[in-house]
Amino acid sequence: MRRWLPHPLMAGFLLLAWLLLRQSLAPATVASGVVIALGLAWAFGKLRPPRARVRHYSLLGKLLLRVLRDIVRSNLAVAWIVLRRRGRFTSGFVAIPLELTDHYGLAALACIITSTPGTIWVDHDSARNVLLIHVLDLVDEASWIDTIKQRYERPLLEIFQ
Amino acid sequence: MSAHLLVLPIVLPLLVAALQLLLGERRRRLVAALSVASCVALVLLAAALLVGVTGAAAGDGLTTVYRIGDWPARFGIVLVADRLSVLMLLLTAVLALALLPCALGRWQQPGGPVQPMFQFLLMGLNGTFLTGDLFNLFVFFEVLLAATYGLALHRPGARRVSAGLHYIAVNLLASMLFLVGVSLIFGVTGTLNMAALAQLIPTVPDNTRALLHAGAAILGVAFLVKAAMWPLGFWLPRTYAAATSPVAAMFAIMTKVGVYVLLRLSLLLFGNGAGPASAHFGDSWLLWGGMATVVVGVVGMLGARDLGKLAGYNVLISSGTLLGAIGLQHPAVTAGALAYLVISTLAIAAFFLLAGMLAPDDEAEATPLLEPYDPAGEALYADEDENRATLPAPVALLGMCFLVCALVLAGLPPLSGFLAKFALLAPMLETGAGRGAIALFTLVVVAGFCTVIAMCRTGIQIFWADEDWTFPPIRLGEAVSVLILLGSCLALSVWADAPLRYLAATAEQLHAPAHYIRAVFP
Amino acid sequence: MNHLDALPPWAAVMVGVLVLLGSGFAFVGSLGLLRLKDFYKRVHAPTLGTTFGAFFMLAGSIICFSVAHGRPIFYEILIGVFLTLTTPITLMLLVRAALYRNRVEEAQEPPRRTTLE
Amino acid sequence: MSHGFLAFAIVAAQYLLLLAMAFSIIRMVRGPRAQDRVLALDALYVNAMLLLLSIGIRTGSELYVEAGLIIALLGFAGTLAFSKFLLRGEVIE
Amino acid sequence: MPYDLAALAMLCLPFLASVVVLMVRGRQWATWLMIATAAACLLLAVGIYPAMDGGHALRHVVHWVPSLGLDLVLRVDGFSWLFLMLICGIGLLVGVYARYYMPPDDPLNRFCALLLAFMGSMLGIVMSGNVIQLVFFWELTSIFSFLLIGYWNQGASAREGARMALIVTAGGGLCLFAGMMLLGHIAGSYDLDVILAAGEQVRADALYTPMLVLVLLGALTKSAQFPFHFWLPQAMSAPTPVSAFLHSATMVKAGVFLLLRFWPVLSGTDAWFWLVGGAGLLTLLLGATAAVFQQDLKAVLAYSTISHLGLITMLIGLGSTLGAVAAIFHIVNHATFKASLFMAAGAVDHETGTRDLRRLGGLRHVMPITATLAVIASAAMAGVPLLNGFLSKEMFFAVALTTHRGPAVDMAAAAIAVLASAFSVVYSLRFALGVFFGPARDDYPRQPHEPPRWMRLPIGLLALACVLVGMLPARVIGPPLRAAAYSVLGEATPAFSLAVWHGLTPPLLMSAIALVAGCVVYVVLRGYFAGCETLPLLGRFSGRRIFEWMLTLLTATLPAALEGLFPSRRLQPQLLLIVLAASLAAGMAMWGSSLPLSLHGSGVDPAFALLWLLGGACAIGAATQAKFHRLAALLLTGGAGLVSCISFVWLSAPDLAATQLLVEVVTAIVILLGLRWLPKRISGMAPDSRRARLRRRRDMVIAAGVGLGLATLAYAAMLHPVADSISHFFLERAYTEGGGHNVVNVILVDFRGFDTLGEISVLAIVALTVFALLRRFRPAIESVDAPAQQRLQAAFEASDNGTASVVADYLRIPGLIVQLMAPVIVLFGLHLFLRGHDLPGGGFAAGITVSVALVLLYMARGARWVEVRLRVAPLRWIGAGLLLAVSTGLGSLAFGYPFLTSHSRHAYIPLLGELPLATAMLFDLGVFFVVVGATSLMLVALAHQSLRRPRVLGEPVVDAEGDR
Amino acid sequence: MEAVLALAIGVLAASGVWLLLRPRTFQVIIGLTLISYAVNLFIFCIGGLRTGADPVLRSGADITQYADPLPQALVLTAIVISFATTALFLVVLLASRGLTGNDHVDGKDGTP
Repeated sequence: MRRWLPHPLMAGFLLLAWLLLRQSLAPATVASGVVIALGLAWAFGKLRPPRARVRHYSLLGKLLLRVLRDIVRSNLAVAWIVLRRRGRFTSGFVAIPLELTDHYGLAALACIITSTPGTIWVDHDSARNVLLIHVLDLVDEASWIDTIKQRYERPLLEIFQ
Repeated sequence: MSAHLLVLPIVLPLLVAALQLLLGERRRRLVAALSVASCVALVLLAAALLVGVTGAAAGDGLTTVYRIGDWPARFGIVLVADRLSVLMLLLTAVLALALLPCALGRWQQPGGPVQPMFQFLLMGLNGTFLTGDLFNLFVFFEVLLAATYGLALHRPGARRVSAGLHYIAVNLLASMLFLVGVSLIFGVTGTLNMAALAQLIPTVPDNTRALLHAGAAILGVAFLVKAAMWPLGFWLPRTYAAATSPVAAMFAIMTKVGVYVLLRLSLLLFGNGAGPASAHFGDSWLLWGGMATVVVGVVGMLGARDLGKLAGYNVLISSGTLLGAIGLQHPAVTAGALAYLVISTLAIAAFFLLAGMLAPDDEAEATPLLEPYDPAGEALYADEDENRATLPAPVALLGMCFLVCALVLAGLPPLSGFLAKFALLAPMLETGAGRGAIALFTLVVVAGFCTVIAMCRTGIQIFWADEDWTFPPIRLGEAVSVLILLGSCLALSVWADAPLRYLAATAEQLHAPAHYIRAVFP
Repeated sequence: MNHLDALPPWAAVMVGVLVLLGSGFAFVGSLGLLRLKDFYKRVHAPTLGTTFGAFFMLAGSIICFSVAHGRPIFYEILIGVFLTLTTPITLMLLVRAALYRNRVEEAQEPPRRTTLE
Repeated sequence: MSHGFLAFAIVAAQYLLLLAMAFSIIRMVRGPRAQDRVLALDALYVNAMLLLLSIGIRTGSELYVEAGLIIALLGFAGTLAFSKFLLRGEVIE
Repeated sequence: MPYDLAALAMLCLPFLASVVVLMVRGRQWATWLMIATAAACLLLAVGIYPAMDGGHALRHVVHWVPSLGLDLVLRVDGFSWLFLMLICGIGLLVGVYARYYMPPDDPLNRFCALLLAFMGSMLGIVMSGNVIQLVFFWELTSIFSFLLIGYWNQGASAREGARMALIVTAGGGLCLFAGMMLLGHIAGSYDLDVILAAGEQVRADALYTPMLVLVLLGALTKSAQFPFHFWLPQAMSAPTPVSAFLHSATMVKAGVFLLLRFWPVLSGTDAWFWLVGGAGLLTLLLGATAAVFQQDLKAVLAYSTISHLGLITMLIGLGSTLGAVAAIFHIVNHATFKASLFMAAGAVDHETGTRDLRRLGGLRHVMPITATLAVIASAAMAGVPLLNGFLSKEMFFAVALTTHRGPAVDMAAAAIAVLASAFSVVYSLRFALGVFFGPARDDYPRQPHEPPRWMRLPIGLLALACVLVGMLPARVIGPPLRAAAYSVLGEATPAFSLAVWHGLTPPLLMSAIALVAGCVVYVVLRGYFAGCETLPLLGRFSGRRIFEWMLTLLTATLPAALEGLFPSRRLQPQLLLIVLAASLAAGMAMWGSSLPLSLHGSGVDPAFALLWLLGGACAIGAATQAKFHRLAALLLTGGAGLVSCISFVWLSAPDLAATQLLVEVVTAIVILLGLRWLPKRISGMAPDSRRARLRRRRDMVIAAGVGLGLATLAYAAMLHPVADSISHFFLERAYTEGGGHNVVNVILVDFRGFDTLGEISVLAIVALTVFALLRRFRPAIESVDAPAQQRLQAAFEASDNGTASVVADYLRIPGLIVQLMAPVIVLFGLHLFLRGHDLPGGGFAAGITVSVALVLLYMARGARWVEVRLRVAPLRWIGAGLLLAVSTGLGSLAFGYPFLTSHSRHAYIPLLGELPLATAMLFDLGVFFVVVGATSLMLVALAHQSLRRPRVLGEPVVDAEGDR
Repeated sequence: MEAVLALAIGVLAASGVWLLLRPRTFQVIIGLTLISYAVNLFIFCIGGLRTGADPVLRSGADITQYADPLPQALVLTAIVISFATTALFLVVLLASRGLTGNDHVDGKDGTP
């Protein structure tokens, strides 16, 4: 199984993407999709990526919803900041110590943080496992640290480690 | 198979190049063998086509047309082989074959895939000569230009690279002009097929005829850049002088490509059949521009102090002469011009080779700072400099070759240069001896005289005066190449009649474009 | 615009609103890019475009085409996915680069790591 | 009526997006720092993609979404190269 | 018939012999071969004499290039026979002489070969019955004389003389060439007989004068007439046999031969009289006077030759038939005595080792025989009675007295004739007495004694000839002379008597005066002559000075001036010229015609206008930023590209949009990769001068003009779309025959697949070139080591140890994401490829996409990281792609269809259903391969430059395998 | 539309030409890129402009509805070729910079 399908997740995602791209479920499409997906997954394997092991898919969905909610909120917030005249607000860097070490987890965290407006992933020090982010509207650091750790890191930990 | 003969001169080199790429440089012998095979095959092909086109009575030989992809001529791309194209094919093939011994000798050193490049160049040349479609012409121009970039930059050194930079920049600009011109013509006539254009041009409505002419003019400039007409040809002498000798020798035909296209298009599109408004469009420009080119070339040649430059300016002179001759628009003169084209190409090629043999290639590669890079995955192109068998230069042989070259270039007897000059000049008097004709006549004679002066000085300098002139040891291949080229010149002067008849017929055919059109649209 | 006329009114209104919202957010984002004072602030602005802007616009076109062709078309979802995957990469590197350059210019000292301000 | 609104909405959206692009370009020209310019390019790409989508909706052929897809998928390559150049002084090490 | 063959043999033999001589070993064989050949030719010449009695002309045609009216016509009549005899006879003697004269250590192969070849070409001149053929051999003689003069090329004077001779005579030859073409044009044929028959017509023609001038230029340069006389003395640095043969007997006579040959056609006009006669007269005087003042033996002879040639020319120019006869006669006489004199001088030089008159004298004691012979010869030159010189000189006087152009001219001519011959007496005396008489001296460089017999023999024979002709002219020279005269003049041949004694006639008186005057002058002024170095008054080598001056003008001044005028080494002027030329051409083509540029056309969409406002801003921004903010310029260019791709979409061309986008991304990356190697530019680095500002303004104007022009053209073209474009055809057939919905793609891979084939080859070639250039790429020293950023970083990490490196970290997460994205991008590429035929996309787009995925990996993970994991062999990809594309095209040949004929059908495959299959897809696959290979080859090769290890000089190059 | 596009082409070409005449290699290459944009648009617009036309064949739509495909095909070829040549030019200018030590088009610095 592993031999033939080294990266099931990747293969699956590729197949899905293929079907979406081709916009059809004709047997020919599916067949070609399977072939291509397997081939590409194999090629991906040649790159020797770190192993991915996803534990709770349910949590994944919950996290996704949570992120979406945050995105909505921060979108409005940032939009407001941009639009209002002579707004006084301070922005700055926040350093957050992490437990999360799994690459995929970190990657997910990066995507989350960066794609929510108002926060940006700046740097991650693998040695000290400290994350550095930049916040647009920085009120107090502690709360931010807390938010990140509680809302995002915890579930990611559970999912990936 | 004979039906498909026409496409092979283009496809064969491409095929060979692809194979050579797949073989890589590890199998040098095989690669070289492939090159030789393809060149021989090209000569044979050209000969076969020659037989084909000379089948019918002189004047209008049979023009064979090949419809690529089996699409009707007006819409698809056609290849057309008439006497002129076949002539150019043959010239190219012979030149390539003659240069091969020298080139193989030189190209054994590493320096990237030169042999495929050479094949690509042949493909581009043949395509340019065969295609009957304006945009396809552009594509093949690009092919051969790209190949020349590659060859001109072979074994880069400071001089070569900066010359190449200029060459490329100029030609890129020219290509842009080419595109603009083609698209304008297409916009006005709605077709790209040359024969169809020839049919349509008389019927172009007057309100867009100006656009047509603008397009033609821009196109013309693009070609003139390639044909190195003054003042568009300053790039030429430096580039050619900088290139390694076999490459430069092959370049001897490059300017002729521009000349060929001008000849073809000016006679096909703007010949007598083009209606009152467009007939003989731009002839006088060709005539006087050509003369200016000759003047500049002559002066430059007189001033040139090294062999490469000397040869380069000779290229200028010959292409200027040809342009002027085309400008006269007279069948007999055209025939003479063709003769001159063939002879000068061969002679200049030989002269470039000689230059390479007489003056050592000072443009050795700059000492590398870094270790060479080889692509990951494949360790092609290892660097072993294998030294070919060289023989101490027999000065007498070199001297004789130089003398012969000089004679041919100056148009002095006994070799074919004299005949070519005669064939070119004598008809000029028959054209009713207009102002232009007389001027060109005089100019060509004077140019011959100045060539004598320049060659005489250089020859004396090298062979008599300079006691401690170091003749680098020459490779056998080089000698063979030169001898082949000069031998062909000699042969052309002994058995001159049949070729000249052929050329006369060719000129007739060119001046009667109706024939071409009929061939494409039966 | 015949194919748009083919849309049922509700769909038309919906698409219109979504399109307006999307473009609006993108607009605001770029405005922020223009107005905000220093780089670190500006970095945040375009995210609006990549999140909400893209989201609404894609939703709009999904609805539009699905209704128009009478079958569900999720084609555009891919765009969203790719966008969310790719924007972080560039932004991270960009901020990193900015940080580095600022550090270098302030004092010829290389960027200190986590301990900032 | 509703279709009139849709038509208007699309046109308005296009103007908004064009303005957005304009802002990004202004930022690109103004700088002041290289990173600002690169950021502006990124934004420009995103806005362009949205514009393409809007055109797609207007002309009703999802072919134009293709171009949008290309931007979404590959547009970042250029930006990545630029930022890497800023960071390391060369694109590939 | 045998006569024809003999003539042909006479022409071919020398050339063949010269080739053979080059082969044989050693001087013995060479010289013997030469002598034998000359003898054979002489015999042949004698043998064919009967062929032309009764004024017949032997004529033999060998077809060469009839299509140009250019055949090898051998034509021998009395006149040319005389020359044949001269050439072969003197050739033979010179050959014998040279064998002993030339230094023994010289293997004479080259010399003999050249001499023979020259002889052959000389025979060719006199025998040619076709004027172009005549020019042919004419130029050959110039070339061989060049090589012979330069035979001893160690000496600078030899080189100078050779060069001068070649340039003058060959230049004259080219003029003759032109003149002959004109003549042929006038007469309507290049055949000599036709031309000779067409005398009236030629003289009447409008082009007569230019033609005459050109022909005369040829003739006068060849036989060293004023003002071209200066090359002959220079040519004296040739070995003496050469001087004897070429520069006294034969080659210099070619000019006068030509004049006589065309005498019936060209003479008889005023132009002829004044030009030829004048040139002859001036030369006669100049040569004679100059000869008197020379100190070098050979120089004396050279100038005397000039003056005698002048005499002959003058005779021809006077235009009377008797003059012509006299000219012919004197040609023969002069050849005999001058050749012998040269050989004698050579003998003296050979024996004593000097040629300086002031150092010679009294040689008759040591070499009496030579002395006698030389004295006889010089007496002949002086025109002493009972020698041949006397006879022709008398004829000359007779002619001079009767030019029939008024008494004044007659008097002048007579006076000058006497004066000149007086001078000739003087220099003859100087030669004879100065060398052989007077006290014997023993201060010679070498101890002189009689030269070997074989060296004296030729001199003796020639002297004998002088005597014989002088004593019994009618018997010896009469018949051939008549024949020659007849063949030139035809019926007009005058009656002339060849007798020593005509009674007391004015000519006799004149020669008496000349003799006496000459002796007196010599006796009185000998000391003065011996004293002076150069010719007093009229500076000696005026002609030569002018020549040198013109040469320097041509070869140095002019080119320099041109170079200054057009700085051909700089790129900017060239590009400027091209741009200007294009705009000018377009402008002039459109001039006058009124393009109706009305403002109709589809209404302007303000949004589109706004879009292009942005595009324009980007373009201009890029233009302004490109010098100091390269990055900004690059970004702005990207912006402009983006805008143009949006407008492609706007104008419903999604294919273009996609391709443009992809290409843009790749281009940006490529240029960025290159940017690392360019030098840093800091704003205001070079404070620009006023000239620079002016230039910039000028360029701005030009650029604006070009833009405006192009805009106008585009607008006009858009307003007048052609009525019936061929596009309809494509739209109709795209699906039915091309088997695809996406017309553009079908055009690319099917209708115009040939273009695509060329296009991918361009891509392949460029990739190969880039690769070849980058393999041994040599960066500038200052940009070899890592960029500043990296150096700082590295230094820092080195400083505070313990912390993990930034380099390791900063790309970890982004790299991972990219790694995840890569397969997706490839997938997308495949999708683009597959849909290409029906919807936008296709092989090219797909290829670029895939290679972008690869490059992303490189950027995110670094080259080494990738290459350890993936083996990309771009060259193989390129080769395979090309092969695939071509073989797809060739496949159709197998079915008898033309190249690249596509075949498409919708095949039904069980449980997969209907599938569209077209051979064009295969072709497209080839495109895909090539694009992937080429693009990745370029990018990877560029990327690798910063990985190459600096090379320790001297260490041999090892394969870069070591890197991994 | 036509006027706008024509002006756009003009502006692109003008900036391109201006850069082409500059002495620095980098300026020249940017100029070439801009000019090629202009030329692509030029070729494209020669076929006449169509907004909102269907780029691919739909069954049963009449021919005149489509944009002229041939110029598009030509542009595609032109794009590819100009891409290739630009890359080549870049590498050559790098080589010349490496060998001559400066980035002047003539390889010798000084003339502005």
